[in-house]
Amino acid sequence: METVAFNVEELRNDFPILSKKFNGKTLAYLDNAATSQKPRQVIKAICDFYEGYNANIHRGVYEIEEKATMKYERTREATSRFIGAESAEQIIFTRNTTESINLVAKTWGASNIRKGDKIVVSLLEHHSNVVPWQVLAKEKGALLEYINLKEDSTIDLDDFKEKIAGAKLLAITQASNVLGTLVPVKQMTSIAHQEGCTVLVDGAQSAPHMPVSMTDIGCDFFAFSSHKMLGPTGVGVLYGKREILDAMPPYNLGGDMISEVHKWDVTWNELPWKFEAGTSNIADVIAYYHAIEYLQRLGMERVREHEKSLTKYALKRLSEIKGLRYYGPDDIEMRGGIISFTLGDVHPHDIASILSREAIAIRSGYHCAQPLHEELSLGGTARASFYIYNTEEEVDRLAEALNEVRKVFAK
Amino acid sequence: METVAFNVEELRNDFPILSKKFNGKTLAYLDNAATSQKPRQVIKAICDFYEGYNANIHRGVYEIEEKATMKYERTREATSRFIGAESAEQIIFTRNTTESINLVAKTWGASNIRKGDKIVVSLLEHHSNVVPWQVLAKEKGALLEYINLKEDSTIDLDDFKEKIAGAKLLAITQASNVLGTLVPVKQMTSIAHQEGCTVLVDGAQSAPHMPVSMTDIGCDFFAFSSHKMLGPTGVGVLYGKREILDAMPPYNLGGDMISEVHKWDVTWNELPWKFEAGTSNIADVIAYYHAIEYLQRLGMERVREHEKSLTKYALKRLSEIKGLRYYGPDDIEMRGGIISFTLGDVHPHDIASILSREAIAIRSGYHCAQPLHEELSLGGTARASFYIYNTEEEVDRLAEALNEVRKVFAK
Amino acid sequence: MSDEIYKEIILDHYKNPHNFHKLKDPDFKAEDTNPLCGDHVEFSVKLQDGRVSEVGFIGRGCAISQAAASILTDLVQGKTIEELQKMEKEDLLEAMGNPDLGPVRIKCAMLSFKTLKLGLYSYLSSKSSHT
Amino acid sequence: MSDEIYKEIILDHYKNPHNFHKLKDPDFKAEDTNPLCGDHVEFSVKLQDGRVSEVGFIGRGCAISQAAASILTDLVQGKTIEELQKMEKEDLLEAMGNPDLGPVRIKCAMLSFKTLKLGLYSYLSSKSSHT
Ligand SMILES: Cc1ncc(COP(=O)(O)O)c(C=O)c1O
Ligand SMILES: Cc1ncc(COP(=O)(O)O)c(C=O)c1O
Repeated sequence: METVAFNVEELRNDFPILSKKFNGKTLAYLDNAATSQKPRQVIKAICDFYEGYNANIHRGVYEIEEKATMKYERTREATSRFIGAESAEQIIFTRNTTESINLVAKTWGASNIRKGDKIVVSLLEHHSNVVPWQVLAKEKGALLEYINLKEDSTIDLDDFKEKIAGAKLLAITQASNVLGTLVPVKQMTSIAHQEGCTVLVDGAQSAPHMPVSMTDIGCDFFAFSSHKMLGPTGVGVLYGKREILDAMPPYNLGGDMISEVHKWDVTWNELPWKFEAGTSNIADVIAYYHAIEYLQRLGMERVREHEKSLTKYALKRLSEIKGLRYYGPDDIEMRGGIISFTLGDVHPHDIASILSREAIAIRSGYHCAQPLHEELSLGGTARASFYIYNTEEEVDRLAEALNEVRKVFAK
Repeated sequence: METVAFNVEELRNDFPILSKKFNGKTLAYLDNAATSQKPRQVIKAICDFYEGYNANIHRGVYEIEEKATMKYERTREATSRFIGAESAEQIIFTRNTTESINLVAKTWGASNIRKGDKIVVSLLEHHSNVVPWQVLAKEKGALLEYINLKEDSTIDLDDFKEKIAGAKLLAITQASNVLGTLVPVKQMTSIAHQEGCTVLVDGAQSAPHMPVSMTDIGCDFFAFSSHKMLGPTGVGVLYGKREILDAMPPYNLGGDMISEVHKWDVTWNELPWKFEAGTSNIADVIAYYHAIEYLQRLGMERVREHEKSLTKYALKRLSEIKGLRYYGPDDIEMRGGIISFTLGDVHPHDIASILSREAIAIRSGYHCAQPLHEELSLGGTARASFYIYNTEEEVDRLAEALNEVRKVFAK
Repeated sequence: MSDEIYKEIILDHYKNPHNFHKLKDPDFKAEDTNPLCGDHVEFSVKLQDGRVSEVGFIGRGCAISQAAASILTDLVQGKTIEELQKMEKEDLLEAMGNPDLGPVRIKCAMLSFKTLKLGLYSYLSSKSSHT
Repeated sequence: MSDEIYKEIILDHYKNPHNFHKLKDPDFKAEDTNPLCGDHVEFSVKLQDGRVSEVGFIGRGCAISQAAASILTDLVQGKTIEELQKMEKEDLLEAMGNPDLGPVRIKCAMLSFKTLKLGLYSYLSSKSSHT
């Protein structure tokens, strides 16, 4: 695939929402860890489908149905290439990262985790990569262990090595959605595999922002969401090693995921369809192709570079604000483009509400990572998170507005 | 809601795909039982979201996020009114009918079905309303029973009354996607309830085509898909009685469906969010509102009337074709706008392929109802199915093309 | 800076909350948390001759939730139990100057209202079952 | 009526399939079903001096699957085992007149091809393990 120049001002033109006015101001969208904005290429693909070849897939033999089937499967190929998977059959489309992880917990987990087994997660995990394991552990009488963090907000690898001994599953995020911390999942996977431990990597915050490669990381499962990487809502991805997926029982049961159904028994379809029951989110999977293509043309290395330099600038600007404290690694090599912070004792919701009047969108609360907030004794944080279309000028607006917030709430 | 005149020629203008040419011909889309086409109002709503207020919902406090949250929840209210539910909290958004049914099987089913219990389905069921119960029955050592059909393709109510005695669950479709048969689910629910039996109704083929009311039918669960009723792919609905939903454990676990998460335990969120884990298919749920509104403005009574008269005409036209045999009730009051047929010994796939060259889209195969085909000793059928935008002229084109098929394959 | 949410009255009450204390020997207490934001309020109420004679609250959280609690204590002071029962959400919002709260932030404002109402109901029902 | 799929050659083979019978004492047999359409084919093959000396098929299903099977029997007649091994999907499609099959219908055409190939491989591997 040919790459194009990484020109932020130019690529902003591809995002219709960024040229709209809110309260007379351009939107500074800094909530990309929650969901990203979408380029017109993606939006257009949805319209093109519904206006030109909307049909159900995989079963019919008329023209538009065949086109829809081909485009749907094309996204699978592209996704497979994007994450450096061995083959397209190992790409399963779900609704979101959460469903991808639950699919593993309810199928692989239910048939492989037994009483006394150890499941290891980290303190960085999003609820979606905690709760399924918490509940599975309770159901099975298994143990759940949390890998600690070091002072600098990175994974404590000594603690990891201790806890991984004899573990059955490591479920770990590649990038924290609160602290921005990047996790050395390749190194950890190789250590876990020496213990005979299966590894699931939550790529929700990594796949959109940096190059990832399944054959390089070597993990057994990898989960992420289209909506956080320029694609539509309603599409998630689960990658799995082929032997493991083959051995797994299916999740949802019904149309499309079966091969034959008789009154008293049924045979499952082949990979990947075994895991895709009922009518898929056809339009959005088809449109997701254009999100992947968009990112690939920019080049994931350059996406990472852009975010790195923006994050560096933002950390500098934010640290100039009185009473502001940000969390996560100081070392820019160890963090993604996510900055969580507090501002004196101003409640994060109040910060976000006031920023909203300035058309600056940030998030506030626990960011679905309550255990981490409890560990750090934080009531909640405000969070700014960046993507390809964000600029230093937007960071400046953020810093100015935060200074205003400080004034409004000065006692 | 104000209704508008039901003028087919006019409303066809709302469907962009119907004015496109395929092989130089207008598309005669007769595969509505698989998925429906979408009006521009629905397509536009998706674009408007992505171009104007795309944001993740339920957590943030900035302007576009609040707008997205309100519009998302507005669809829930509208869906609730559309099916005459008691309250909006009883509407759960899933991916499709299949997931709605699986959700019930894996949560309610897993905790309520025990060894020796009886689950009753009918021979009319789609795989999505068979396989989850087949597998649950095997897991639990429960019994699965099939209600027979009468000669006229309607449910054998005597057989039903026998089989329902002592049953724990009745899982039944309201309209067959093969024979078109309409099922008296209200009457059956009331009989099942006298037995203390829980009732799930598969509304995938009824909710799009006729008025349905939960308080009238009285069923405990009701499942259907947006994509079969003018709405986007990727959105399904599960309705449930409140006490039952309240008592059910959640399905997917993770973000949004929890109230509090600590290192070792978790509390679930309230209805309906308890069942909606991770980032929802926000854009499509928001757009689904416009599908419901479109249907309501036409009036579901009139949708049903239109399809009835078209089906009547089609049955007449098709019965004039030599060698053609159609299945399902002759009585138009007992059937929806779905006609499955065979044409001599021409294979249904060959029929569909040849019709495709004429820009006529029909389906062929088992239509995800293999047990029914086996019962009727059918290798497969061709199926034409109608919706609001279909016309007698399209039926004429179908009839003509079928006559041609007959000639091509004459031995 | 436009701040239709953060009206002067809200900022005033947030910075200097009224009745910010716990009563000794209250007739009833009521506390609740909004798990989404961690907002917390706890009310203590004394009654005399069927009227609120004294009311206090403690809590922590965002400006909206804490200002709402403070304003609510002023609002219920001296009210009869009947008047308390009849009190509507809108009464509190009006006392707050009808700030332009969205669907998410309104929950912050309503935390106090719901907590106090629930406390009252459970007090009344426990009393009626005792007599 | 345009019918780029249903070329004359396909309709001819469908209406009058060649080699439509089961061989007695074949060297190997192979059968398979496409569950999607219920298409079924069963091949029986006799070899002599490393060549296909006789081949037959029976089956039922759509015109594409049945014509493909018939055409395939003509195609392999007299071929060496090596030639059979080297045979590609495209060879069959070409013999069928390169009909414009979509992604779904192509499976109908390929059923025969896959079935015969699989039968050949399992025959060869069973032979090699016997010697
Ligand atoms: C009666 C019936 N039930 C269930 C389904 C499954 O619907 P979905 O594919 O949207 O899950 C269908 C769709 O064909 C159907 O016709
Ligand atoms: C690290 C991480 N994991 C999982 C998720 C859940 O993603 P989704 O809501 O798309 O299921 C998120 C989203 O916030 C995340 O940041």
